[in-house]
Amino acid sequence: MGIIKKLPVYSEKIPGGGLVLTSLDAIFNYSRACSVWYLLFGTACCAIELMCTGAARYDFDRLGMIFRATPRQADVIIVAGTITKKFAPRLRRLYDQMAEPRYIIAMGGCTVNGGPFYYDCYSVEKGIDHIVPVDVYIPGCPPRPESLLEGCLHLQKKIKTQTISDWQEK
Amino acid sequence: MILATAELIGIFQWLHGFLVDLGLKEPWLSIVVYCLLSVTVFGVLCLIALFLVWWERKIAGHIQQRFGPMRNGWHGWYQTVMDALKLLQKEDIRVDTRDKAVFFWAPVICFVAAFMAYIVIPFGKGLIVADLNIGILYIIAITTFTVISLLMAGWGSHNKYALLGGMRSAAQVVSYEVPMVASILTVIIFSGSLSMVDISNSQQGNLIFNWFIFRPPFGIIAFITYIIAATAEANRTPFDIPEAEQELVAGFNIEYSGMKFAMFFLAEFVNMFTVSAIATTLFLGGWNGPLLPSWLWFLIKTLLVVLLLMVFRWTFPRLRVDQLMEFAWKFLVPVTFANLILAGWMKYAGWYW
Amino acid sequence: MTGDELKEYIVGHLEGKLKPLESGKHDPLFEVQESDLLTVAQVLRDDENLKFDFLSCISGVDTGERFEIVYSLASLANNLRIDLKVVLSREKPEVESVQEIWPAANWYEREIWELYGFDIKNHGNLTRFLLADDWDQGYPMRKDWDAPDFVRFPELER
Amino acid sequence: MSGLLTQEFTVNMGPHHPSTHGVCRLILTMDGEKVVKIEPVIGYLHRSMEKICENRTYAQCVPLMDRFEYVTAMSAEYVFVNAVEKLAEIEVPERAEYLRVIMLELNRIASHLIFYGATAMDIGALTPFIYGLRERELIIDLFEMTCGQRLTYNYMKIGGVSHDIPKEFIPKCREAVKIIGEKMSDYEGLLNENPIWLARTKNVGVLPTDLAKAYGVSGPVLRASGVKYDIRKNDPYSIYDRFDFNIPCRHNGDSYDRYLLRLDEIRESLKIIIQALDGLPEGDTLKKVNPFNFKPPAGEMYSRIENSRGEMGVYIISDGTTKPLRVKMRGSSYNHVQVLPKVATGVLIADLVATFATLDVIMPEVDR
Repeated sequence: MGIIKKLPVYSEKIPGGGLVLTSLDAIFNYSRACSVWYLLFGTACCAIELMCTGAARYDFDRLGMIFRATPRQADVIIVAGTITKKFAPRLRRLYDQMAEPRYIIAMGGCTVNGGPFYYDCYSVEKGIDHIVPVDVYIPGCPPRPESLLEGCLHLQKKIKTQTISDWQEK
Repeated sequence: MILATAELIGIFQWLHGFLVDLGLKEPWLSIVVYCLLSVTVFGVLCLIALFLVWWERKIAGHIQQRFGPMRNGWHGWYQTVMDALKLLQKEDIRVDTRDKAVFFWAPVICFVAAFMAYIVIPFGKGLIVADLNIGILYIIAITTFTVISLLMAGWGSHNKYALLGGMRSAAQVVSYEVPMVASILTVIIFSGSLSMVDISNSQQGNLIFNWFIFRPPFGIIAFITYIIAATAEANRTPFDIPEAEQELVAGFNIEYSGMKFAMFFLAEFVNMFTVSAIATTLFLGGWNGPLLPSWLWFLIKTLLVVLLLMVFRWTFPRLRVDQLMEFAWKFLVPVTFANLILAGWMKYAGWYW
Repeated sequence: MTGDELKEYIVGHLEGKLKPLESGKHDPLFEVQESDLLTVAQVLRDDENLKFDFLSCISGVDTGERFEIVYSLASLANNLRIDLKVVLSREKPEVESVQEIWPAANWYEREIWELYGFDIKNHGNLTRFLLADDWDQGYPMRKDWDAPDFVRFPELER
Repeated sequence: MSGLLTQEFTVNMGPHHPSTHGVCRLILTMDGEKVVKIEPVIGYLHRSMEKICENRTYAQCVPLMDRFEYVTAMSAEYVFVNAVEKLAEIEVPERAEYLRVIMLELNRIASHLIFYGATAMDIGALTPFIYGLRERELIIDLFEMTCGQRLTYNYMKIGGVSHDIPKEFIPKCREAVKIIGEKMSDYEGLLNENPIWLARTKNVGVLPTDLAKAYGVSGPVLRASGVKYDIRKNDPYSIYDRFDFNIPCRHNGDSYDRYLLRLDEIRESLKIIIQALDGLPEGDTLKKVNPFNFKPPAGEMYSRIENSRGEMGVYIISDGTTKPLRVKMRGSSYNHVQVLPKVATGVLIADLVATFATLDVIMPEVDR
């Protein structure tokens, strides 16, 4: 990644470098969008729907999404389920352990804003965007597998609009 | 000159002649030719590994009544190319507490060791990089490097799960090496040679019935024990305890990301192909077979063995570490050695050879 | 044994140590003095006709005026069920641990200690496990507990 | 090996770990592969539901109960609704009771199918997981056509059920029951006699009867340890006393027995569903109560039912207002996690995983 990160710096100095960069962007984005590996992560109700989405009827693998058990090899955390204040530092650590470029999908009401029930609750984090940057929000309690797939497609769309030079800022 | 022993297919003979015409002298001639050969083999193997990853996902999908990758090309055929490209772009995480040299070299050794075995594997009639007269011995020696790399990965990551994975892998591979070698020795008794080409040659003719697997009962026993040991050697389920996802999260490669992980990942599949290729050469007649070209026969047979390993993976639960050891030492080792001794005795008595 | 027979039997058997409460619906509910809890529990578990060897649940209760702790017991052998209630003082809520009799009480008591702040005597392992490690806002399950982001809804009347 | 100096080390398994079924954290002290000491740490999913319930009306508590035990959400709703109905002495229409039993049993099967898949996955077989979830989808379809949700149903209401079943439900349900009954042989064929599966589960995580009783272990785990106790039979709630079914019971108390027992329970549940479908009467499904002004009379009770994991209970105290004074939820997983150190100390880490999986722990029940 080191070389690729420096690519924009070098390529802009030579004539036609921008063109190279654009086509590289296209290829790289396409490859990243096509193989989004998700972390095996689930805390509460949404985890069951996440499992269902990985199973026979909905089949995450069609989109090239397979699960990895370790955050080092994952590209996206699908935060499935309530994040409590006790768990929040763990989520942050998981996110920090991931390799760039990394994404977060907030699945379910609890991760979007604390959920439909826990607004007067002393132990639930009201939305995970206090802890980690979120790319796609999927509301629902829990969201249907179709909505999760839709969210993943949106994430793919988002990835395809990125450029290599974006990475340096992160 | 070593080159003379290696029969190269047309293009390399042509290349050799071309280079000689250019006025290239030894030792540069050999170096250039071997480099080109290695690069070709390396490229082909990378493609094969990528194909195997895709194939595994498709097989897993179909066993589980789903589709597997569908979005990239016809039935997702370039899915794994995309995966590889993505892994290339991922950040290379280097844990602060790592053992620097060990952490760095582990995937390299794993990757290189996986590919080095292919120097002596005959992909077809004459399709071999170097026909060493100790070919199979060389393979046994070189594939064992994998275990060193896994142990290094476990140690270098400075992670307890990784260390457990590395230790498990060391214990496992060392144990299963014994029955594996014993079943290979049975074949060597049949063929009387350590050279992979000679072993293949001695299975020629008589349609398929000269294959060593069809030498009852020792051939078939040796084949089965070899396949079991080879599954363990390639760290596949039911012997995948070094990276048991549910126990050790990801085992030895827990701290590896990006391209370093990809090297482990590809090496795993190349290893799987290696053990299948050896099984093909030793037991299934190598490139021999009627009608089809030799390399196609080799590929078909090897892929069938790979298929077998994949179906294992998606069917069986995982063994526990002590049961794994017990199985190796209390069952496989006695069986393979008895098989070996009996086969040797039969050969000595000259009963059917 | 039906509910009434059971009630009679227990009251007769443990004279003066417990008294049945009317508020208990469905299953018999008894009130026990804190000082008698262990002896009563011992008898309930060991009596041949009762054998309450299964502790279903321990609930801490804050009614606003007083603290209570309720033991829900079941007998697997005789197929019976009762609840025991101990009333604790609001100033100094403390109760003897029943771990010796029902080992299952361990975590339930720990939880009550954590969420209600009742002192469990002779527990041995009163450490925080439900709330966050850096929790410093008191005992959240008490009725008078308050926190900046906590909203108590008014009584609905329609 | 006596002269060799070895050192114990601590491994933190969880809260994010593939085989801790959510967010349980086990601090393991290990001697090589051997687990010397286990210390469970819970609370990573503590959502303070009991406190929230005190701040809601009775009707508002019901959907919250879904989140208390989402794998068998129906029974979690039912146990609360049952308690409130008994406190307020509400008569539930006959049809509603039948529908409740059908839903409870369907949900029990769904939960056991998840157990089947998740346990197989923890022991390393990935395919049974998908097979289990495949048949679960049939049940989820039935729930979806009845109340529109896949996981958290809010179907039980105080006084009945929220929706009557559509007319396609009964044929679909019979078909699903038939399919699941047929697929049972597939499940058993995949694992029951698989030598690796036997080696991994037989005599692993043995839970003796005395220990099980003392630690309040209930449900299939208790029955696998040789205590034939099922609240559906021993303290019948709803209309369970009208159905003919067996309580499977096994005696070794190891992981294999727990696994087999749950498969047997699926069969029994299928029997109950067929009987309930046959006897389903016509009529109302809901006796309306005003959810805003529903005040059960003051009183307290502990209501318990048998869900797929064991005894699920709710202790409710009503003080005559619209909100409960106290709702204490009792999930059987709480006791199962508590007993884990007693069962699994001194085994290999792989056995710990197998034991934990067959105890069928689900974390929201523990943390609430």
